Amino acid sequence: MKSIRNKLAIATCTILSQGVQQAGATESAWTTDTSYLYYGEANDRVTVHKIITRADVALGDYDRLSLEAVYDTVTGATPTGAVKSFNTVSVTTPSSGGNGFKTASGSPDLVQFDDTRLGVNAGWSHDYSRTFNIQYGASVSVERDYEAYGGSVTFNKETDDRMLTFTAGIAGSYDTIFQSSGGTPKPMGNVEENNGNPEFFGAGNKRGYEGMLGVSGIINRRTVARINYSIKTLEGYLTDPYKLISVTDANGIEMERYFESRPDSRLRQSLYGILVHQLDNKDVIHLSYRYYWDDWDINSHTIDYRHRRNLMNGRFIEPHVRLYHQTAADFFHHSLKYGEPLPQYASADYRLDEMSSITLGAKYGLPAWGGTLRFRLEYLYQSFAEAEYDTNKALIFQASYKKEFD
Amino acid sequence: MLKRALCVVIVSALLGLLLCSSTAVAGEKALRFRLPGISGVVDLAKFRGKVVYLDFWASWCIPCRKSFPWMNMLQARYKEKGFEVIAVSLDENPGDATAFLRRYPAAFTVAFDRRGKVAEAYGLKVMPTSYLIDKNGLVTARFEGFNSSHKKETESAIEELLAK
Amino acid sequence: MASPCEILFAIDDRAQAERLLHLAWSEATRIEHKFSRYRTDNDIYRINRSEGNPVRVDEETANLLDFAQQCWEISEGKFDITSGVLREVWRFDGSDRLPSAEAVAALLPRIGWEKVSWKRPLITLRPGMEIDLGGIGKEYAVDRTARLIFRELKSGVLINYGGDLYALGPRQEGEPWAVGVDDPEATGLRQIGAVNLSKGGLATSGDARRYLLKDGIRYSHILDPTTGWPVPDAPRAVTVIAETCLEAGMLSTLAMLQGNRAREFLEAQEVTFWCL
Amino acid sequence: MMKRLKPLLLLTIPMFLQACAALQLEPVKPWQRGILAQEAMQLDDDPTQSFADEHIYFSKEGSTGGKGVGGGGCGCN
Repeated sequence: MKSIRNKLAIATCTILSQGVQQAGATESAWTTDTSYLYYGEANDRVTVHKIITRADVALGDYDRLSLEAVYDTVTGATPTGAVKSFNTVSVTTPSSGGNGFKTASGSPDLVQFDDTRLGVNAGWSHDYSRTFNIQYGASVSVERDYEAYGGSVTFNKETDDRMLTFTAGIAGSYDTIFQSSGGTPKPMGNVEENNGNPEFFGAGNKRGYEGMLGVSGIINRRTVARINYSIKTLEGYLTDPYKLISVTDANGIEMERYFESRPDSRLRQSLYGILVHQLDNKDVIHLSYRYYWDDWDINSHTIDYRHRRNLMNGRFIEPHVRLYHQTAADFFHHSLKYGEPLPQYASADYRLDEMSSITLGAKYGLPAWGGTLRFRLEYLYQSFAEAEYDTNKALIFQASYKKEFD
Repeated sequence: MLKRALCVVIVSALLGLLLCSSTAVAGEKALRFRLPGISGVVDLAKFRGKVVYLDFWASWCIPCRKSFPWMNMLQARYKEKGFEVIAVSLDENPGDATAFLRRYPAAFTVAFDRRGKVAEAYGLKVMPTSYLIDKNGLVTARFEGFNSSHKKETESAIEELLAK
Repeated sequence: MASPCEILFAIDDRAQAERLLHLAWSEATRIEHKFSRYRTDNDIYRINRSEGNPVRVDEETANLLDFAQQCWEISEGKFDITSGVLREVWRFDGSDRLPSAEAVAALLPRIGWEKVSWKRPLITLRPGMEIDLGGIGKEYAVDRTARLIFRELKSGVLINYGGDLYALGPRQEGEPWAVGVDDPEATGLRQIGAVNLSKGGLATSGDARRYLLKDGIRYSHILDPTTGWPVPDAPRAVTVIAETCLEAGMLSTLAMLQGNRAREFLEAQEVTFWCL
Repeated sequence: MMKRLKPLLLLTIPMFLQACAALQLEPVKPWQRGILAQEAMQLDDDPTQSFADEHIYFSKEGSTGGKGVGGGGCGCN
């Protein structure tokens, strides 16, 4: 007897796929991705728990909305820039207690802190034609001692054969910076002046303007590449209100301690290239390089390499290496010399020092419950040329779950 | 069904393509082709006298998934009136196409153009692209991409051609 | 729909649950009102009273008529939505009152989809003919309602309208739904099978209580539209599991129409089934 | 450590060469983009991971940016 099942399946599939008109119903396809990230530094320094959730929805044929929310809790101790000190002079706290920073007495080189951050990014992308698309973005991030607002517009134009995409983007940001007590210290102000009541001003503001030009293209059936040039100017209060710098004698013993001071403008530029290629054995590599330079004299090289190998049943493993090197900012000093006049700008922030860092890790992905589950474990090692704390080691773990809905 | 499709695809190497000029433009004659299909050779010339919706698709093309139930509906709705859907798979690996067809069954004619020769001749720019061909074998419309506005537009165009 | 209806899904929020139940209920009643042949305010009524005039139908009715036509083609005329007029002479009340051969023969000119002119969106019936979408409507309602509710849920839903059911997605814990298949007497006391469903439809055709008995011959209520007589040796009941409820329902109906070849037919379809 | 990283950076040169060998340009027709359509082949194939990474390195290094415009800043330490 012959099978009619296929014909019947087609007939039922046809009738059931017909929508009966419903008020307000639009065709939408959702993608959601939720992720937990742990970042933990060795020696009880910074610990971060981060939850990220993203949702992306197609509205009709030409629009996509995306929403990304991130919630962080950060606790631990971070280097202030001051040298390790053996005198037990009571230390003025850069914050007024409670939340935010607290210096443990006798160890001004590290401060305890805790903070939470909530950030939201919203995006809207609209196809104006088959080959022209604009993405609009807005972001807000709020912490106890920092607020950031930003907006961006990115234009994407494809060539008619869709081999090349030209991208131009502009963005602006407005950040407000303050200590958790509400103010910012006087740059290069002595921490202990006025009997431990250094001068404080109101919140600092930072404005950023950014432009980007990029081109991405299909190289061949298995390769795509992208090159970007970005330029960003920042102006306003660019100093870190919690960072300190010590003035030491010839023996390296701390004599005085100052709040750091950075220039009130910064021009950052970068060239970024990425290549994605499928090898003959179907492994996929992501290789990217960035050259960055700014007018604080920091320039850096970053190489990032991921190698994805597909395993059975939709699982994959992806080792990852990232190498980074930067030069120091021209006003970076380990400490200042006692007896010499104070410079206008000085910072002992380890992030402005000459540094090399390496990240090694791997990601494992598998299908689960109709979506994809990914686990990632990485080790970050940073080494600094002069900073008081000359290394930083951290473990990164991330678990993410992504699912798509019709 | 799968085995047959694979056999047919292998035999396809032996079949010649009858292609004439370069790009298919509305108003011009639809380029003739002969391709292996799921149930035997698909020869566009044999559809002369019918209104044909010629669709180029691939298993990895996401909008194509949405188009299949709709094309099944078109076929069911207008077949009696002298209408046919021909869906040409451009998958390089026909196994991908047959796996797709198991998930999204097709009630219409399916052909395989694994080397993309016909797509090339039709000058495809977008996946999916479809052509509406009238009873005399003339291309009357070309649709790029697949979306909801496309559905209405196409259906009224088909009805118009069938009424002629 | 004159049969117990059951909708199972897991949800924390009572208000949301009530909203979904209301959604299901309104969809089921919408379909029932639209396609019932007992009502006088729908397309089916207008078609059945059209006296040979064309009737314009809406999109959804047209889709169902297309589907009915495809089933008629697939079954080579055995499934026919015009066969309802046979009820005028056949009453399956367990008695021995068979209609006369003449009475049955007199009905045959009023039966047969091939006599219907169906040119979407216009349908024209010959005077005296009637259509009945009852053989499709319930399963269609089950599938549609399940899909409607599933869109609003994180976990799956199971809809059971009088034994025709459709499971879309597993239960909350990822467990499949456990479905028992009753014996054809539908006493609820004895189960002849059990199955775990995560996604799929199950439907039963046949009703052991609806038959005629004369001279030791049992006449089932499954009527062959080409002869007007009950299909000989039809199984008492056929239960099928397929992709959707509509597909399962159609397979079980078509199996019944095969008479003594029902089992053979079902085996060729490579589906899970119970045939008694 | 600084000294030891330099040879590592040098080691990446063959990798780049291999990548450049892949850079044989050829036109790719719309129907030949099956491989390129795979999720793993997207320039940013895991936005959640790159978002997290950008935040980590933004707060631990002196340089940032390059991939696009926008996104929120923070006073991270």
